[in-house]
Amino acid sequence: MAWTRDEMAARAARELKDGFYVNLGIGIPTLVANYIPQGMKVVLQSENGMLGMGPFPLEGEEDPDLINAGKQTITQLPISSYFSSSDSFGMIRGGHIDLSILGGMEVSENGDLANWMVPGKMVKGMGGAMDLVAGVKRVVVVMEHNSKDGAAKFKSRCELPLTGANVVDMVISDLAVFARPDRKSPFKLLELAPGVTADELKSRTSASYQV
Amino acid sequence: MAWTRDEMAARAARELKDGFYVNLGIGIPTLVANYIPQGMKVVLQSENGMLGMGPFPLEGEEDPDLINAGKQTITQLPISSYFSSSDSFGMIRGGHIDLSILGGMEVSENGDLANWMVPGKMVKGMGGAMDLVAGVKRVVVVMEHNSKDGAAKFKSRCELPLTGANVVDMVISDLAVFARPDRKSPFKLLELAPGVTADELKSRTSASYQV
Amino acid sequence: MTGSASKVYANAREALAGVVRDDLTIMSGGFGLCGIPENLILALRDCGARGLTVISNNAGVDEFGLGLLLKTRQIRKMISSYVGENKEFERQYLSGELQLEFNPQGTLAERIRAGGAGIFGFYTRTGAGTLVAEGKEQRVVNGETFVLETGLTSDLSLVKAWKGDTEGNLVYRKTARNFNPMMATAGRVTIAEVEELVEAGELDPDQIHTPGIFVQRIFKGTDYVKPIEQRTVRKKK
Amino acid sequence: MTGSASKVYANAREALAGVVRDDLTIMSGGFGLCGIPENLILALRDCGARGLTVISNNAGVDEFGLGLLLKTRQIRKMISSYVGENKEFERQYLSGELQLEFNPQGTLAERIRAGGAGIFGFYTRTGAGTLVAEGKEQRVVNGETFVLETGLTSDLSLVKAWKGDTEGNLVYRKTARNFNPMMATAGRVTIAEVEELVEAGELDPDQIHTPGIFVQRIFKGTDYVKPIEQRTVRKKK
Repeated sequence: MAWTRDEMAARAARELKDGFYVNLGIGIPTLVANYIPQGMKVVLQSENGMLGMGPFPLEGEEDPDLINAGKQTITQLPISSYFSSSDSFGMIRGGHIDLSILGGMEVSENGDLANWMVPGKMVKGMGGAMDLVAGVKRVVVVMEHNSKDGAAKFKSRCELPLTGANVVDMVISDLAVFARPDRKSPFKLLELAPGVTADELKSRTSASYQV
Repeated sequence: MAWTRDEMAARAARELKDGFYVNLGIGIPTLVANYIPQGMKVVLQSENGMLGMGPFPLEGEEDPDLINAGKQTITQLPISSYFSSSDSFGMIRGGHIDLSILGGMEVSENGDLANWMVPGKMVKGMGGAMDLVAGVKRVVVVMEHNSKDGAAKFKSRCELPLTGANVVDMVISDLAVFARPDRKSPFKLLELAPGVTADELKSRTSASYQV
Repeated sequence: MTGSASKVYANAREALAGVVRDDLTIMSGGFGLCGIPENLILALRDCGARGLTVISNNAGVDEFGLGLLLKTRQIRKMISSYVGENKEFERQYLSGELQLEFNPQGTLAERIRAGGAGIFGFYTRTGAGTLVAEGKEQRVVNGETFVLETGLTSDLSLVKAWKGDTEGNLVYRKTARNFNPMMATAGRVTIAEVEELVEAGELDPDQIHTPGIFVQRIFKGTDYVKPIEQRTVRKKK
Repeated sequence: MTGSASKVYANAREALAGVVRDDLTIMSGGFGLCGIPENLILALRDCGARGLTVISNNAGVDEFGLGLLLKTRQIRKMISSYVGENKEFERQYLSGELQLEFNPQGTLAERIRAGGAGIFGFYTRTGAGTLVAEGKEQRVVNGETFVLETGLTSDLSLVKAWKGDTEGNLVYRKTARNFNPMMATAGRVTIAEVEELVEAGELDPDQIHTPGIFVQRIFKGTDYVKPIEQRTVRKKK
């Protein structure tokens, strides 16, 4: 039985460590904030210029000057600070963020990530995704294992234009978790969702991986 | 009769314009602040991180956290702002300062400036001088016309290591003022100190200049 | 653009007078609809300048922000990182009426900072191995590839701050800061609109985000709408 | 160097414990004697680490600041823009005991910012046609020559702020800010000493100069001397 979106987010949250500075992408990655273990301190960075992102505001307390990178209204915390976009991406590019969790369209077996454009479709832009994968120390991609038409999204090589080359450290799908110790190593299967067999996973994956 | 240091500073002050942002070097250039015409607004930048530098403090009001680039105690004004060294030199390098007035050891007829080191002597460092001459829109050098041994300081070419190549727009010495309309043009003699003859000037200058 | 003639203008229209013409390159601050120069965008629409190249992280929405200038076809080209919220943008782009250059958001921010700080170009890891690097110089250092990106400047930068003083010193509020500080440094002329305009001396000089040297004109904006694109709330527990 | 174990240390000695060893590259904030990490420099002297490369705009004076580490011969190399106030420096340099690399002040500041911001290198006009450009890549754009300068990082950055909170957020005061903010970003480990240490939440988040992410250790300094190098006053009129 495949993991739900929330289960995937909860699994991604297990990659958090006490004291981490973390950037969460839009979609399932945003849900990771709900699974930060009690007592663990994790500081969320929002690339539009904030460190120490708080929860969504209560109704009536929305502040249009206070949004996250998904343009959602948020709140500040006692630890928060604000800064410019260039300072924010200096922080990202300079390797000061410990972990980036973001969505993907395709990940290749050598760690390439594609998540920003589909040729022939309207392209909305890469936003900060290329900066995040190029700058953050560790990159975890959370995505459905297969696309709607059943095609593998963890594949031998990406067909879509890349967001970054050799930038992914871990893939969490609804079927399995793959990771590698460094960016010179191949991915290894770490976990299978309950009821998913190794053979089924293999048949739904085009990437090579160690088991 | 050669101009005094104060007369040279006063002459340099005539290059100020209303609304200018100006950086003044150490020595005679510092005196220029005393000759800003009444009613003219000139904002002084200090490259260690301040815009809107005020006068020296009254005795007893010195603040060790408030110094200029010459490490002298200064004061702030209602218009002042503070910033980091990288922001300060972004301001300088980015061409936002209208005028830099600084001292020189040698200026060449093609506008090279040498004012930071004498080979064989202890070198103290260039500080911000190279950044200023490379970044500020207009550079005025104020210096004695001849060195103590009588050698010309405005010369055909600099013998000392350069601070910047083709960066000087005007030379104000104790004997004369030379300027050029742009950095492709030769210098032209604009003014002679009282009692200094054109021939005397020529004999004490090794640079070519238009008269 | 210096001159101790006051930097203070009555409103957006007067602040734009004499500095806008067709075919300019204009930077416009903001992230999404947060921290955008609302008054200046409206005045820019009303002045009718055309053929503009606009550098802005986003392109507004159909009925607000830079979307208004797309509607009137005043924009020839956008340099942005993300333009997902705008149908008219999509239509003009797909029909070839609008040119578009995408930059990674951090690269865009850094290019603008570089332009303002007199840096010709810089080497970044961002975009290496992607379409963004195509046609650009690259260098490999210790096995890592860096892409050369160049500085950006504008003829006119339009920024929005929270407070400003008569000297042009600016203070931003929360995440409305975003691209505004860099854009202020990169304009040959920079116009700032502020929610509160105070006398010089009222802002703490240690707390000024944009020193007045970067701002040639300033005015107090009015009728701020500040639309929220994704109003998201939590339940009271 | 993350970990929610508190960032707060009792004093300079404890803050340095476990992160200092011989041959490190250390950045030390300040301009002249203004805004220097007085407590950390003393503790660094007392811990005896040798063979240090120190990146700092200046080298202190004989009896204060980095001059103290020169006296004890703990510094092997200085990267600075101006070192004019220090006789012991001069002696060691002329005798060949001390290595020295001069950078133009703005280039030094920008190299440190680049190091902290993940920029491999940048092209600047500063130093073109001078000794500073020798041996460096250069490029000519529209007749102007630009020099390639590379980013600088440190093993350990020592910074001084006015106020800081338990989260590591820092606020500087007046011209004591100078090189401290960039150095805070460029250290693999950054230690901040502050005159006033407050609880998180007491500093205005819009007014924080250095976000806490850049600071791994923080402590309240004591016994600040803050010598003035050039006490200059005007007469009461």
